[in-house]
Order: sequence, then structure tokens, then C-alpha cells
Amino acid sequence: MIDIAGEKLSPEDYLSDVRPVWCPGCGHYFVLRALTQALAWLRIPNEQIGLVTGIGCSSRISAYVDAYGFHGVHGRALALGAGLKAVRPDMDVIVAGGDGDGYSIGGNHFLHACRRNMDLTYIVMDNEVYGMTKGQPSPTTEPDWQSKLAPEGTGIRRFNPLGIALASGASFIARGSAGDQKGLSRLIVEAIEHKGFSLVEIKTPCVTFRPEEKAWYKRMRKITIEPTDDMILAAQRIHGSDGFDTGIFYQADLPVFQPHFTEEKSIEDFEKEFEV
Amino acid sequence: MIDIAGEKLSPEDYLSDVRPVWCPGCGHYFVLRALTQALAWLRIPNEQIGLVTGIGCSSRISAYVDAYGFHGVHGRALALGAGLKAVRPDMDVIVAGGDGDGYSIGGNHFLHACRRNMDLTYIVMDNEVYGMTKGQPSPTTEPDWQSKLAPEGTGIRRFNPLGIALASGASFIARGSAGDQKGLSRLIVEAIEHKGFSLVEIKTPCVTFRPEEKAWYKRMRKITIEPTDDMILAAQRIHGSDGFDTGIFYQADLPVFQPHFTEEKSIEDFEKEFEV
Amino acid sequence: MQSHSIQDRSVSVSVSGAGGSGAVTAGLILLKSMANAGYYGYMTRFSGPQIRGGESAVVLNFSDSPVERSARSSDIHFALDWHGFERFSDEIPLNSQSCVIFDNSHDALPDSVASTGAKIIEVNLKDQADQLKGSRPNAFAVGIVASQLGLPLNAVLEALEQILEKKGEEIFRAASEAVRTGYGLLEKKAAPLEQWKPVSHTRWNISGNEACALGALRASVKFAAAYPITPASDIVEYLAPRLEKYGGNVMIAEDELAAINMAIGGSFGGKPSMTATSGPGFSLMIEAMGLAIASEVPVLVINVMRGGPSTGLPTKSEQTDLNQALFGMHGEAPHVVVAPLDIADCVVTTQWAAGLAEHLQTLVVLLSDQRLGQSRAIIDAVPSQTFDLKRKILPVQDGKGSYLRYAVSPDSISPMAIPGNAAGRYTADGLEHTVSGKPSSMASDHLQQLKKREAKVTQFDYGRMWAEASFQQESTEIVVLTWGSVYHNAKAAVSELYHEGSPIALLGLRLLMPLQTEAIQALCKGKKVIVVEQSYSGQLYHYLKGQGAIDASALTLAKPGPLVLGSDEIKAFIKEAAND
Amino acid sequence: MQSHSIQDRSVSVSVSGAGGSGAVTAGLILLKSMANAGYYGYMTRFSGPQIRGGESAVVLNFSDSPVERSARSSDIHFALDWHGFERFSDEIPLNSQSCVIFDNSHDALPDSVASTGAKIIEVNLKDQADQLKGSRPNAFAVGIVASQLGLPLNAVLEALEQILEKKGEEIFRAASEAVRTGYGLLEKKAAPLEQWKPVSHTRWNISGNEACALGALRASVKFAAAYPITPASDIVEYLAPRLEKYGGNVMIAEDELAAINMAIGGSFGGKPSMTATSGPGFSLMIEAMGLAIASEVPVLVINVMRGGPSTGLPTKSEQTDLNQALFGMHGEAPHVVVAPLDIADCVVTTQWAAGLAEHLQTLVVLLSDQRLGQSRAIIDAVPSQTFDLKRKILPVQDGKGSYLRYAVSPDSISPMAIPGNAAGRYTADGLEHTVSGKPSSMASDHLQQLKKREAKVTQFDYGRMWAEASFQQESTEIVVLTWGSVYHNAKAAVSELYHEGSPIALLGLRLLMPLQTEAIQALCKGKKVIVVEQSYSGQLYHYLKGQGAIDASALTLAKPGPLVLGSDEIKAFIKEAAND
Ligand SMILES: Cc1ncc(C[n+]2csc(CCOP(=O)(O)OP(=O)(O)O)c2C)c(N)n1
Ligand SMILES: Cc1ncc(C[n+]2csc(CCOP(=O)(O)OP(=O)(O)O)c2C)c(N)n1
Ligand code: SF4
Ligand code: SF4
Ligand SMILES: [Mg+2]
Ligand SMILES: [Mg+2]
Repeated sequence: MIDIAGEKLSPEDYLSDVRPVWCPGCGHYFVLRALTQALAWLRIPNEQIGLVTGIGCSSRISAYVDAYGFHGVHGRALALGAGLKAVRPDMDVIVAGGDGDGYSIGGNHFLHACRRNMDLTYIVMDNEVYGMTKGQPSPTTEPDWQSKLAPEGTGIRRFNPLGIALASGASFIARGSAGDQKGLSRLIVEAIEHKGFSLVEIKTPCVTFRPEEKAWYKRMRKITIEPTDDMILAAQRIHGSDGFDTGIFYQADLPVFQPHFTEEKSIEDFEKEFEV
Repeated sequence: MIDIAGEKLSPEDYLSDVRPVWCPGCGHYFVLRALTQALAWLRIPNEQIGLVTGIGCSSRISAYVDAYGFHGVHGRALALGAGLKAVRPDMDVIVAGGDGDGYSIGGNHFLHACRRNMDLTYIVMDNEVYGMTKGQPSPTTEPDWQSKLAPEGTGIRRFNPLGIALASGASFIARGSAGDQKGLSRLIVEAIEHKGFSLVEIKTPCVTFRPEEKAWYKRMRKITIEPTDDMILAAQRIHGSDGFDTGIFYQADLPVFQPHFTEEKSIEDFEKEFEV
Repeated sequence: MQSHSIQDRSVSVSVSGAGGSGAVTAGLILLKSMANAGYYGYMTRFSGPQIRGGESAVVLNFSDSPVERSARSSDIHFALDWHGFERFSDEIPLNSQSCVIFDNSHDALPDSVASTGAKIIEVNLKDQADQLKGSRPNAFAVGIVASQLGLPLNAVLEALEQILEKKGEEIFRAASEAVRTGYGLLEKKAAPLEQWKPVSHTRWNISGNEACALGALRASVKFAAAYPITPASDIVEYLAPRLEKYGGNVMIAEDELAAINMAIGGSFGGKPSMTATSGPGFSLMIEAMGLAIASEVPVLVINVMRGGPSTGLPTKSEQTDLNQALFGMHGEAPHVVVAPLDIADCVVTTQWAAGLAEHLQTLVVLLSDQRLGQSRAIIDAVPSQTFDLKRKILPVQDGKGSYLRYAVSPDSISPMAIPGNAAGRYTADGLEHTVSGKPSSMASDHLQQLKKREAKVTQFDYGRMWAEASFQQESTEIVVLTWGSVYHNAKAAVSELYHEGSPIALLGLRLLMPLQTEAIQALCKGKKVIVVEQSYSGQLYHYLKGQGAIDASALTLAKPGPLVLGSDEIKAFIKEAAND
Repeated sequence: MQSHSIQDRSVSVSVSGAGGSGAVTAGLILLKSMANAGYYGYMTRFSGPQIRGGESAVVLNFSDSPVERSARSSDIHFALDWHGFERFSDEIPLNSQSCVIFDNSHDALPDSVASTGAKIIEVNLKDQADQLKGSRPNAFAVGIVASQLGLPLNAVLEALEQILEKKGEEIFRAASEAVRTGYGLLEKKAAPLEQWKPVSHTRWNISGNEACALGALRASVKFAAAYPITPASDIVEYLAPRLEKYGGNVMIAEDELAAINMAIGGSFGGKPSMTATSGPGFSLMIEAMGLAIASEVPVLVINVMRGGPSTGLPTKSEQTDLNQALFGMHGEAPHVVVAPLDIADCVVTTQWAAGLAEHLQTLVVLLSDQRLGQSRAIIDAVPSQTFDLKRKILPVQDGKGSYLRYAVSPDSISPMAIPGNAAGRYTADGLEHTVSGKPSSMASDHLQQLKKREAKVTQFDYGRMWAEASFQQESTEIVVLTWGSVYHNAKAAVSELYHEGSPIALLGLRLLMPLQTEAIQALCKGKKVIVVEQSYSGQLYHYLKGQGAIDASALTLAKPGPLVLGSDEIKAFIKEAAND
């Protein structure tokens, strides 16, 4: 993190001039606010931030933050972000997206990003639905939620992002709530400051296709979980939680993957190898 | 399972007339033997078996078993198998492949197959290397194994198939050894008989690109683990194991996904909906 | 209001408003009302970039004969408010013949609208709605528009009932009161419906996506696997609740890679199978589409095209995935590509496409597009028809036979064994293989199987379905060649020119691959050929040239999306070309 | 042994044997020996379907001038045993001019070999090896072949030392003894090397895949991400240990979807980036290739083609991913496609390709193939050269400017901001966008950006790199048009015909997209044009026709893989065509 001297920064210093296209009341607005607040607290120069997203309502966030953004293709943000971080270890690379983008189509990159444990921050705006495509069940949707595509529910258990992140090797695993601005900003700060792969799973209501999720604003508990680096304890907490706890479920100091390079060779050295 | 009366069946009754192209001494031969032995014990009619594989040395197995086989594309066997099972619940669908096929390129389908918990048996022939493409590190390779592609090792922690299967919702999770023919055959029998998604992760040496793995034949312990349906206990065993234990680490009775259908409507009913 | 000639008995209406104003619902009610009154109609919808809560608009075109394109301009435009109206300037053309009615309880009339010279009528619907408990402005608007069109009140109330059925008695009562009030608010006009002849036979209210889904059901597709994507999701959303009551089912895949592989698995298991997607998802299916071709497993892939490249214009129409559908796969990958010409044709062509996949045991791609897929029309019921296209299946027998899955036969199609048949055990393979399916990299096996896979699709007799030819005569000098959603506007342009005496004909291609090169040559040889398509680079044009179906002298009118390629524009282009 | 004319001073050798017999090592030693002796050589290898332990073979062609194709038949074939030899009947043609030497301690001479009429020499290498502790039959074979070629013993021993360096003194000593013994075993022949002129300047021993990797290094590619696949893996395996000592690195991706997105991320971060793959992996990269085009991020994708479709023939060569490279992406997706013509050209063309990606800020696809990529040759060192192709970068400035990432400029290329530059903050987008990168679905923005993306690649001046033209004259009547690994055999055919007096010229295309249509027309107009390619359907031929580069009268010789399209075959085809 680079600290720059000078006046206090505000979330607005990290907002671009593109107006969000989200529905009025969408939880994603709060995530945008919490993220820009976290960046302001950290005072990271805008140009040192890489914000990489996929496709979805949530993934539109890269256009709304004043930074170097990449709005890529659906489900591949973690891979693109890993490439960026590989060549630019000096940057703070934040990857963001939705539950569909990250846990459905992007599931493989999620697994391998956790395992690789690069120093990336991954913000998942989980509304338990595909908002952008108008309300289909996502991996985190309850098995009995009725929709056009699954009129009697999918009948399939929910994806457990925290548990899977833990099993795959992520070194920082947190859950936040769009409704708890301050708590969420703090989680994001911790995640960015953590060295290694940090997952911040955020419960954020889709007011249009899942209006019942507005209840989350009340139901989610403010930071109830304190960090541990004991994997089994973390597993117990994750699998024991009703899903409404927030906080850092696991944080550990694990080897961080960052490709290194030197400049010790010249092109002539390589050419010489071919000579006969 | 359909039991057919008559004489005792042998592994040969399940071998096709295609000769394996595997290197002499490859562990995959033992897996083929264990699988055909399990099928013989179960006396499943050949034509009721669907054996779906991806691409890799291991994935070639679908040509060597006398059944309905599909040698598809790299990493997608679980998806193809899920489609087959969806329309043909009467069949025993077995999906097989390697650690590269299943845990690297196929990781997303692995996650979602565990979660969906269809009644499939998934056999992973894990040699901790990409055999077919001549020896690159796979997700299960040790971080310090040196290869052309990673001259000083990948530096990345290994993928933990059992732990991830557990976190993602698989209802039967076992590890076997190619060196323990009988134990392995029994694990496969249990896996096929289990209702729900069964993972049988098999340690099978690649004698060509990882000759040191021949030591596994001695080092792997014969069936040391007994099944539990307690997730936390299973997690402890999985994360506590040095990787050389074999047996069923977890087996639970969880809701199985199987699309159902009726024939209550006619095409005319649907057309009527459009009428004005 | 514009006067209508007998040939062009149509009237166009548009409605716009902020999100939540109910412009789309108003459109749906008007469309249904027209249907109830015995007429036809066509409706497209547009929205701003907002996900919800942004402005939206519907554009409708009504007639007493089938109509499947938008009018040149709006005869009546109803603005529930002027929120974001400037975004629709292209989609809702107004001119001095137009009549604009607007609710003046919001913003004032924009200058841009005033300057069109349209006749302007102001109403205050807020006042009206305040007086009528539970009513909403859009219901008054429906009443007003209906009265101006001369649409019988009964037809509207009936539509209202059908649409609000599930919302409860209360809501229906308030809405129908509002419609009645609106109906009486302005002086009633009988024109233009006065001269129209209502029909009484069965018609359908259907979108192109629904029509594709129905076609698949008619073809006995029993399994669909998909991952949601705009504008294709409707197809599988339509199928989901229906297929499971019709002996099949829909599976929600984790991504498109899974979706197509699931469909291949289902088909291998013996059930006609499909998936539906759009550009980005289609791109992800490329590898497995090659697998279906190589392993000879029937599968239908519907691509409802949107604007590209990449994420592009997800809610807008374009015909630019043609190249990819034809040539997207690696290696030599012969398969079938078809495209419906209109909404009714979505039913027929999808049924045909699914049948072709089954019969030819290969990949069939059906290219629809956002315009076709998401437009809704009142059309004549599409009569059911049968194509004699079934999967050739190995007879069930006990005991292992010496089955050769990929045997070379006269029509290059080999009977497929369905799992469960003891005699047919085999392994389907995407590796090159021998006749028995055993992997082989021998040149002779490769050549044999390449030939087999190509011959079965090229030598098949596609009959008359390959294209729609119209206005053909001995004296034809100009042939307009087109496809997909451009067809109706091209047809309008050609029809006008033909009736004005031009020696012109139209060819709408339904079968794009294998290209019926000789048949096209037969119709086009020596004629002035004009290829009309919605692309930037002229994808169809270059393809036809590359295959030798048209000469180097052929011309092309290629325009990218998202705006519709209008019949006037097409007509003007042809006229100029004809004079060259 | 065949006698060699001055024009064709070459000699061909092949070696075959069971897995573990060391046929490939023998080939590598012979190739290096020839290089040490001052000559040139070319080697291809083949193996049976076994993964290891199966039969394998090498085919070598030597000359005192650069040679990059296999001979019509083997002058000397050495069979270490006859294991699976029948699989190589196509690759190792023998005739009455051939001399076959075989180790008779295994199987007897196969009838099929006897019937070729080749001169047969039997040796018993088992006996020899038994006598010499630690020696292996293949080393004796090397000695025998060297003596029959007249290759100086020193050159062989030197090669042996270089190759066995890492295996230790012991092994080297035994091997060199075996070579010596072998060298003295049969009567030494001086011919054909007697008349050859050794050169003394620097030459390279390099494969096509290594050459591509070197080209990338020369172009300052600093980041590669890839997932292993045959026959492309060598490229990234070559780069992995080198790039990290050259200011860059290689990342092993979990799949090809990740690989290409990682490369795009690296390039967005400011480093020239690439990935390498083959057909199935290329198919998986399609979606993100469209993203690179739409978001204007430079990226180089190398596709080392193998036989298709689907998994196809993974270890065999074919030129059938051309269609996909050109047209595989959804939407209108203009980009650049190039292909090297030989191994040395792999260096140059890859360097050029990476530069073009940087300069044009778009996707560049380089199409190599298994034959080019996995063959190894002794070639003249490829002189370093500079292309003035750099990424146009926004100057670093403090404070936020009003940067327009996608501004329209005269050459349609806009300076790219590299993260870290305060003045250049922007969001790269695969959605259609305005000049500033803001998502837009307006028709005007779409048209503007479509035009920009197309114009920057079509209006760029590619200079003379676009093709290699040879034998052009005023009087040229026939033009043979080809590409990729077919080039050298086509050139041999054309050269012979030219020297026999035919008015014939050759055009080897290096730039396939954007097609230099006018330049091709200028060379081909009014001539008899013959397109030669290794495909079944004639992909290049149809493409050239579709773009109007060649006339309908052009002919094509298209043959699928895996067998090489030989110069005799090409010559015969041209001759017949010329007489038509
Ligand atoms: C390859 C591909 N498949 C499908 C889509 C369609 N699509 C766009 S966003 C989306 C899901 C969005 O859900 P989520 O990531 O949860 O974001 P949300 O909109 O809920 O915030 C889908 C399926 C696409 N753009 N690309
Ligand atoms: C899309 C795609 N990418 C890459 C490959 C190349 N490839 C073939 S097999 C394989 C890995 C095999 O490893 P594994 O699954 O562990 O099987 P093994 O050979 O070790 O038994 C790879 C990368 C391919 N065939 N398709
Ligand atoms: S659809 Fe849902 S997720 Fe998308 S913007 Fe609206 S409320 Fe938010
Ligand atoms: S390469 Fe390895 S995995 Fe493949 S067949 Fe040989 S020993 Fe087995
Ligand atoms: Mg979501
Ligand atoms: Mg493996």
C-alpha cells in the first residue's frame, strides 16, 4: 500500500463519472460505497488499483470506480486479474463479481485462485441469483426457490463459498453484508492488506428479482466472527454458521505465489544455445 | 444394479478388444483391472454401463472396457456423464479420468457435480502429472517437483480433491491405490452401489514421467479409513492424512439430484396456450 | 393520422415511459386487444441501459393481414412521460403524419418532438388516476389509444382480463375502469380499423423464442441443458416447466461448456437433445460442437444472436455470428446451419433442425437473433407438419454383435446404438477412429471418416426447405438474397418494387450450410444479385462468393446492428443498384 | 544408392525401432554430426499410437545447402528392429534405389520391405553390443550410417559428446566406442558427401516451436500463460526457464480459458503477452480472443495446428484451423492472422506477429502446425532484425486527465494507458463503448468503434512481409499460392517446373488476415492460379475466393493430413492443370 500525504480522502475520490445502471435499491450500491470507502481509508492512489470484473450487474462495478478497470468476459475475472498481478506486483489488484460469475461459470478459476494464493482481493457480491439475466437460480440459491427456469426449485444444495475457499487454500476468508457499511469497509480493508488470496463474500440483495432479500439488511449480524488460522476450527465455524454471520472466518499466513524474474540473460545467450 | 443369473463373471468379461496404449508398468493398467473386477462382482450387464471419460492417458480407459463408452473432450466428462444420467437413470454411469482432466481443466464440473450429487461414480486416476502431454505439473503435483514447465517447481500448494469434494457436497469420498487391487475393486463396488455422487480418487503411478511414484505401490496403506457421515470428522481425517491412507473418508445419505418427468401433457396443450 | 391504402392496411403505435410506468404492459394489452378484435400485430420492445427502473418503449404494428415488421414511423405515439425518450429517437421515428399523445403531468413536450411537426394531444393522467382508486396511467393510455384506433372496447377489456387474470379481481376492476375512462376521454375515431376485415380463425400470440421452443417440442426434443444468457434464456425458460410434463427435462448447467456436453450426453443416451445460447456462450461451446461432429452425436444448438464482438450489445440484434456458426470449429468440421425467416418459421425451422440433427447424426446450429427471438406477434396458428427425419437406430439384440458404429454406408449414415442394447456396445470418440470407433491416426482412416462426415450432410436431399423464393419469373433480372430477421423488410422492399414493375425476385435462405450452391446458381446466374444482411463486413456475401454460389459482380447491402435494416433503405439501395 | 545431381545434393536417412531402441536419439546424433561436418539437415519424427514403449522413427534429409523438407524416399533406412514398421509405410517410402540396413538379431526382414527391391544389408548388433560393455545398438547404427554417408568420424564423435554430455563419462565412452566400431563395420563409402561443400559459418540446430519461442523473445514478449497441449507445449516449455531470466515469466494456467485471460491481464498491465495452444485449446480461447479485439488489448496467440476435428489426430499435422483462426469469433471481430513459411521464418514471423499485436493493439493469431513446430533442422542463424512495431503508450502524467481510451485517430490506433499512469485511468471493456470506454449500445457508437477496430488492421501498411513471391517474371502464366508447412514442397515443385521452362511463379502467404487482396490480385490476375494446402475442404481456396483475391477459375490441390503433401504430387497436379 502506498500512503500519500495530504488531505483526507473520501469515497467520492474513488468514484468515476459513470452513473451506475443498477436498479434503485440494489444492494450493489452499498458495496460500491463500502469499496470506495475502504480505498479512501487506505489512500491507495487510484492509478495503482486494478479492478477486474466479469459480467453481471455486480461486475459493472469496474466502470464506477476511478481506477484501472477491466470489464472482461463472464466468469474469467480471476484469471485476468492473476495475469495482471503476475506482471504488476506493485499494483493492488481487486477482482469483483457476482455469485453467478464467480461460483457458477467461474468456479474453476475460483478453485485455482484460492490454491495459487496470489495476493489478490476477491469481492463477491452474492445475491443468490443471476440478476443481469433476469432472475435465474445461481449456485448459492436455496434449493426450493421457484423461478421460471426451475419452477419447483432446483433441488440442489447450495454452493458453500467459504467452505470451498477454505478447502482450496485461500488464506483469508470473510463474509460481509451490504447492509453493514462500516463493517464491510473494514473487511475490505483487511482483505486488501492481507498478503495472499482474500475472499470477501458479501450478501447484497437483488431487490428486483429477489425482493425478499431486503430482509437481509436486518437479518445479517454485524461482524460476529473473529479470525482464526486453525483450519478445522474455521471449518466448524463455516459449516456451523446459518449464513447470517459476518466477519473473518479464517486468516493465515500461507506461501504467496508471485512469479519472480531477473534480467540476467540476453537474447544472444539464448541464440548461442542453438549454435552448432 | 441388475443382477443376471448364470455363471461367474470375470474381469475379462468387461474388457473390450482394444489393446491399451499405456506404457509398460503404468498404474492405469491396475485401475482397469480393478474396475473390470468390480463390474464383474456387481454383474452389471455391459450394455447398462456408461463409461464417460475426457482426454489423457487415464481417459483412454473408456475404449478398453466393454460397455457404452464416450471418450469426449478434455475436462468435460462429468458434464457429459451428467447429461447421460439425466436421461438414463436406469444406467450405471461411471465417469473416469486423470488429475489434469478432473482437477485442472475440469475443476468447475467437479465442483458442481459434487454439489448436484447425482448418482454417478467418478474415478480419478491421479498420478500427479499430465502423462499424456509428457510430464507437466498438475494441480496435485508437489510444489517442488521440477519439470520443464516449472524448472524450480510450481511453488503452489496441492489441490486437495477429498477436501474439496467434501466442501462441495459429494456424498461418498474415497481414496484407493492402484497397488491394492482387491481393496480398490471393493472401493469401486461401494462407490457404484452408493446412491449419490461418489468420488474414488486413485493413486496410480506414471512410470514414464514420474518413475519415483513406483514407490507408491509399497507406501500406500491398504484400507485404513472407515466411513463416517460426520462432516467435521471427515474433514479432520482428510486434512490430517499424509495422503497414503486409503478407504472411504466420508459417506452420507444426502438428497440425490435426478430430474424426473411425466407424460401428462400433449403438444396440443402447449399450442393452446398461444391461442388468442 | 396517415391515410392507409388498401395494400397497406396497417397502423403503428408506440408507447414509452420511465421504468415502472407500464409501457410494456400497455403494449402487451394492445397487442392482445387487436388479436381479440380479429386482427394481426407485431411488437418489439426496447429499453435503456438501466437494468430495471430505466426507460422502456414498445413499438407495435397492426394490420388485418399478417404483419411481422415495424412501420416506417409511428402513427400514434403515447408518452406516459418523456423520461429518457431521446434514447428512442432511432427506434420511434415521428413525423408530421404522426399523432403524439402525452401525459402532461410530468415533463413538458421535448423540443425534438415538437419539431417533428406531429399532431400533439395533451392529457393529464395523474388527475385521472388520482380520481380512480387503484388505477394506473398506463391503463388510461390503453383506453385512449384504443379509442383513437377505433378498436372495440370489448376486445380491450377481454385482453385486460386475460393479462391481469392472476393479479386478482381488485386490480382488474380498477384497470378496466381506467380503460373505459380513457376510451371516452378523447373524441373516438373509427378510422383506420373501419376498413379492416377481422378474421375469426385461430391465431397465436407468440414470440420468436417461444416459437423455437415449440418447434423443438414438436420435433420431440426431450432434453435441454443450458446456462442463462440474453437474449436466449426465454427458450429454455419456456421449456423448463413444459418439458418435464412431456417426457423430458431441462438441466441448468454451471456454464456453457457443461451445457453442450450435457446435451451431447443426453443425446448419446438416446434422447433428442439441445441447448440454446447467444454469442459469448456459443463461443464457449465451440470445442464440444466439434466433438458432436467427430463422434457423430446428434445435437441442436440454437444461437439467438446479439450484437458483437465480445459482450458487445447484449440486448440488441445483429446477424454477425454467421461466420462463427459456419467456420468456428477447428479442423474440418462439416455440419448443418439453418436460420428461420420469421416467427412462424421459428416453429417450422426448429422442428426441421432438430430432425436434421437426429437424421444426420451431427451438429445442427440454428441461428435466430434478438429481433426474431424477442419480438412478439399475432400470427396464424402454425399448422403441424411432419418431417421424415428420425435417428437411424441399431435394432436391439441380445449378445454382443460385431457392431461398427462408424461404418461407411451408401448415405454415409450408420445406425446408432442406444445404450442398453447388448448388440451395440461401442465407444463414441472425438479422436479420429476406424469404422468400429477404435482410435486411429492412419491417413486412410482419417480420409475415410472425413469423407463420411462430409458426405452425409452434403449428399442429403434437403428438399424445398432450403429457401423461400418469391416473385420469380422468366423475366427476373434482379435477385435479392437475404436471411433471418432481415427477411421481412427485404420482402417488403422487393414486393413494392415488383409491384412497381421491376423484374425482381427474392430468395430467403433457410439452409446456410451445406450451401445449396447449385440451386442458388440456378436462380442467380446471369442476374444482378444483391445480398442484404445485418453485418458490418458482409459475412453472408463473402461466404456465398467463397462457395461460388454468386459471382464477383454481386452487390451487398450490409449494415451492422442494432438498428433495423428498413425496407425503405433496402428499396433505395436496390433501386440505385438496378440503375448502375 | 541414388545418384545425386548438382541441383539436388541431398541424401536421406531414416531410422526406426521399438520404443526404447533409441531411434530418435540416433537421428538427433546424425543431425548434429552433419551440422558439425558443415552441412544442413532436416528431421521429422513419427511414433505409433503408444504413449511410450511403442515404435518410433525419424526421417532425415541432409544437404550442403539449406534443406527443409523430407526426401521422396529414403536413401538409407536403418531398422534397429522391425517392430511396428508397417505403421511407417507412408512416412518411410522405400524403393529399389534405397539401401536398407537392419539388425538381424530381432525379427526377419518383412516381405513388404523385401519386395521394394531395396538393397539389403544385415548386421548383428546384439552380438556387437554384448561384446562392448555399456553400449547400445543405436550407437553402432549411427556409426554404420555415418560410414555409408562418408560423414567424418570426428563430426559424429563431437555430436555424441554434445548430446551425451550430461549422461556422464562412462556412457559417452561406451557410445563412442560403439560408433567407432559401427563406422568400421561395413565398407566405408565416401559418396555422396564427397561432392558437397561444407560451410563454416554459424548455423543453428532448432525446431519450429523453439524458433517461435525465440521470435517471441526477440519481440520482447515478457509474459506467457498456457495450458499444456500437443504439439504446442514445447513453446512454453522452452520459454519457462528462459523468460524468468529475461525480465518476464510464464504462468501455468488451470485451463485455456484461464491462459488467454491471464495473457490479456498481463498485456493490460503493460507487458507484451502471449499464449500458445493447439486446436482444442484454441477453441476454448475463442471467447476471450473476442474480448482482446473488443477491448483493444494486444495479445499473441500461437496455434500449432494438429489434425482435426475435435481431438482428431493430436500428434499429426494439418492446416485445418485456418477457418477458425479467421472466422471463429462471434460478432464482427477484425484481427490479424499470420503464418510462418518455414523454421527460420518461425523466428521472424513470430517476432513480427508479437510486434503487430502491440502496435495494432489487437489479437494476432499465428498459425504454425505440427510439422513445422516439431521438426528440427540445421539452418543458417537467423539474423536479428527490427520491426518498428511498438505499443503506442499514453505519456505518464500526474493528475487525472480527460483520457479517451478508444478515441478515433487517423490511423485508428489510440494511445494505451499503462496502469500506474495517473492521467490514464480507464476501464477496458468488452461491451460496446464510447470513445471513453463507457458502455454504450447506441448505433452510432457501435458503428464508430466497429470501423475503428477494422480500420486499424486493414489500413496498416504491412510492407513486404505479407508474402514471399518467387520466380515472378513478366511472362508468368501460372501462380501457385500456398502457406505454412506446405511451402517448401510447393517451392520444390515450382522450382523444378520453372527450371524446366514453365512460366510459373510461387506465392507463399504470410499474412492471411487482413488479406492483401489487391496485392494478390496484382500477381494473379489473368494467370492460372493453383492453391495448394493441407486441408480436406480447401479452406484457403474458398477464403481467397470469398474475398475476391482469386477468380472462380482458380484451382485447388487440397489434401487432408496427416501425410505430407509431397513435391511430386504437387508437381504432377500443376502439370496436369497447366495442360487443361
Ligand atoms: C459466456 C456467457 N454466458 C452467459 C452470459 C449471460 N450472463 C450475463 S451476467 C450473468 C449472470 C450474472 O449473475 P451474477 O454474476 O450473480 O451477477 P448479478 O447480476 O446477480 O449481480 C449471465 C449468466 C454471458 N454474458 N456470457
Ligand atoms: C482443451 C485441451 N487442452 C489440452 C489438451 C492436452 N491434454 C491432453 S491430456 C492432458 C492432460 C492429461 O493429464 P491427466 O488428465 O492427469 O491424465 P494422465 O495422462 O496423467 O493419465 C492435456 C493437457 C487437450 N487435449 N485438450
Ligand atoms: S437486477 Fe438485481 S442485481 Fe441487478 S441491478 Fe437490479 S436489483 Fe441489482
Ligand atoms: S505416460 Fe505415464 S500415465 Fe501415460 S501411459 Fe505412460 S506411464 Fe501411464
Ligand atoms: Mg448474482
Ligand atoms: Mg495425470
